[in-house]
Amino acid sequence: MSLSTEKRIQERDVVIQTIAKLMIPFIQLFGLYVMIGTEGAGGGFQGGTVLAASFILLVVAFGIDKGRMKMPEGWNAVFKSLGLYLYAGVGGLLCIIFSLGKAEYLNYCAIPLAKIIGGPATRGFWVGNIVEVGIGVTVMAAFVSIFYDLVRKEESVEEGGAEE
Amino acid sequence: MIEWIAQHIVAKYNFWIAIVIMLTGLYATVAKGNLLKKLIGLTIFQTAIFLFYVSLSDVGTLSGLGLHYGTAPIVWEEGIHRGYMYVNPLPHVLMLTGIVVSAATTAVGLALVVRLYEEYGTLEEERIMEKEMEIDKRGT
Amino acid sequence: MIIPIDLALLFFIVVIAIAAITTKDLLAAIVLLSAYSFLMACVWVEMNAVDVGFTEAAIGAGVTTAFMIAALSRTARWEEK
Amino acid sequence: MLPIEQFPVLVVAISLLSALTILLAGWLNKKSCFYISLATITFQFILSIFILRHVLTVGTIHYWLGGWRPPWGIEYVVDALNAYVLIIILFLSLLAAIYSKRSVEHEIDEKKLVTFYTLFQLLVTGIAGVVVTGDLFNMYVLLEVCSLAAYALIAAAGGRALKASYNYLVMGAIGVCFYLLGIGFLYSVTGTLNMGDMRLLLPALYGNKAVQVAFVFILIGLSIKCAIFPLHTWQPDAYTYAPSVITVIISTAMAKASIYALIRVIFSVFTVDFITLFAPIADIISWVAAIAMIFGSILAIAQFNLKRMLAYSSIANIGYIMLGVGLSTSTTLGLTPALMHILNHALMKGCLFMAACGFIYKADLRDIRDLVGLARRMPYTCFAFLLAALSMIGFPPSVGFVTKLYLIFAALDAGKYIFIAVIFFSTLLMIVYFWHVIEIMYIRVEEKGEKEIKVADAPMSMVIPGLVLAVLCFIVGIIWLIGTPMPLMDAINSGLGLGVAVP
Repeated sequence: MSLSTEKRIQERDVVIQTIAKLMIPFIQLFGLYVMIGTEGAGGGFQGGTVLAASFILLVVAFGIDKGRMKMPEGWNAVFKSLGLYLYAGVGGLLCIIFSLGKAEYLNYCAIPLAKIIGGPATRGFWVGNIVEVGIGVTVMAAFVSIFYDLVRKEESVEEGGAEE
Repeated sequence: MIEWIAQHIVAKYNFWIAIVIMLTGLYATVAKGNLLKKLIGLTIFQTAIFLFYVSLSDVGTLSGLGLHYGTAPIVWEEGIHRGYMYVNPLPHVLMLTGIVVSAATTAVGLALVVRLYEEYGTLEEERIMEKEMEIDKRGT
Repeated sequence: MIIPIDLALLFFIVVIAIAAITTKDLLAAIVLLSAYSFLMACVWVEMNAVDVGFTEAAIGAGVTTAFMIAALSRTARWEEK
Repeated sequence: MLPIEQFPVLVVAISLLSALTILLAGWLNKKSCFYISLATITFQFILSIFILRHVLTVGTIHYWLGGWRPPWGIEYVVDALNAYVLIIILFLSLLAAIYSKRSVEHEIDEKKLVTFYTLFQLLVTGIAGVVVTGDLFNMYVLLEVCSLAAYALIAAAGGRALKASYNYLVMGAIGVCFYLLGIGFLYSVTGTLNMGDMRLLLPALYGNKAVQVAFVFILIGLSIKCAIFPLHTWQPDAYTYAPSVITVIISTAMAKASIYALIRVIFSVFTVDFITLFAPIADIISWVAAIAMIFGSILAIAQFNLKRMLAYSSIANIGYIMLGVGLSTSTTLGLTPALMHILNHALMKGCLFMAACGFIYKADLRDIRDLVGLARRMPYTCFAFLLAALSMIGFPPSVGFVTKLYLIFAALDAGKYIFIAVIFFSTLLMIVYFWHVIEIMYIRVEEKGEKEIKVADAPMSMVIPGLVLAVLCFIVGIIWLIGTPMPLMDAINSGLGLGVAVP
């Protein structure tokens, strides 16, 4: 039952471990595809969740200690912050700064990134994807940290509300 | 009478079922004594509201041959030329946010449930109240 | 939307929702909740709300269930009374 | 677009960024959390002053996120009502942030400090967001952001707070779900979520059953959030067991933001016409408010725990605000008394809770009966408590007096004399329970003898915010009586179509 009793799980669940090993890369690839593979806006939330689900599968199959090795808890805070910086900082505030206070928050057209990189001139194509990555990383880190907090045996810290 | 039933109940069965599920969830949230069960009820309640919203977006027309429903809200050129009707995507987008909010609420609730169990050693609301009363008596 | 499939799925959803709140075994209740979320995701895909469907499958059926089982592993499995 | 028109979104976006900056900076240095939070809230407060000035001199700010025009995109609208409430909640948040320095060090485990300030900043983000947004669904999301932060913060105190927080979570989640359901009904008939747009589209549909049901759902959902009388059950426990600074902020800023949401939905999305002609709810609100005023005061008398007494007193005071809302349709004063009490109650209750938590901080005094002779030991905190309590009772020229005066004017104007009696009776009950505390603190003498009296007040960072609020209780009262803010009130009333007597 308990997830931290790693030994028991390792003895029992060869099938689950093998299948998890096979599945995790594909789940992560799918998450990335949902996040940035499509040209339109949206997908950050779902992609982030799918990525988080892959980590949770890792923890369920191999135990919490292996999970911590792959993604230490300290990183979660960094990922959350950096993701949100990408979302609100680059995607939002830069719009205002680039256009010298003329364009609105989240108005990606104001960032001339498409011209610099040379992508298609569709509305905010490149910036949109960067922002999606930001949202996805934040959601992933938030979900993984909530899961770690729930699994952890020592005193837990309330998390949540980090989603926007 | 039959017409009224056909128009208000059969044609809108999605909404009726959504309301049945909603009330099931609300009942569990209010009446169950177990803290985890309350959260399960809350999740059911919220999901039923999302079903209500998605049902709203599912537009269709009643033609001579029966009901014609819209396709998924993916716009492609051929589809536009052939006049496909697509379902309203706005409630879908709203519900994406709703689902994330609901998951976050459940997560905070679960963290509280775990802490409460560590504190009182039980998940039953009545037991917790009894223990709180005991603490109060000892305190004064 | 295909009405027979829709009706069948919704019928199962109602049954599962009622089962989830009546069972005394909390682990069973959580697994039933997961099934409920998954069937709900199926209903939404069948109603052409593809994105909502697979978000619900990932969050409702996947992550929330994992959270609940993680919480259950640190608390009591059986409901009293 | 003028640079100042970017401010409504900056109030929210910078706060959100700051919350995550705290998370990152706290990793390196735990002490920095407090200073980042304080700096951000100060900045937000300065922005809100500019917003108010702009709204008063130029006019309503409409802000389209991402450049999408209103029926499609999210719109942030700041008119006189928003600007007024925004400045109140940010001022109270600022004082609470100053207050948090020492009290958090005292109450919260050092390991949790970073998380605590992150969630604190998210709470402020949510509250500010609820106030500036002009979109019904966005309001739902932001209500949830601030509620989730509040649940976690209340639970941070541990012990009894956990159960209080859990009850709040269940009640709050049900309330917000009702609100969401109500928006769903409105969306199904109008096809829009923008408040301004909906205000234009709804009048033709007022007779529609779905609209009326939606109104009831939204009203009940938000009433749970505001802790209006029969739906207040989560509130006393949550206020009593939360950490000090959280009690201060949720009893002032967050409660006011919820009431703002209620007023906004009743008068701005639906209009006065709707609630007078199609859903005659004004009288019901007034009567429920009257019951809340008396019920809250009577229960407050029965309490021994000081914070719990103040929590029940809050229920009575929410009753005052709702009485103002209920009377507003039938008087020429409009919403003025309710709006006044939003500010006044925030000042008084903030000060009282700061003082009460100061007693707990210094001497772990929770019970009223233990406060004997405290005025000699903690003179400044007790003085702040005294001023705020006098103001609550309605000592002229304090803010409590002004509220009661205007409510009586409104009741006279509306011809509903019974509410005057209710106001007097509730004032009488208030005198009973506040005088009880003041008497114990100032007049009763300790039995042990008066030899060992040492002045040992709470730290300055906890005393000064309380004293500032206590002094403001009287200064603002005088300002109200002079009538300086009346143009603002008139602007709000005319914006909502109130202030003209409706027969």
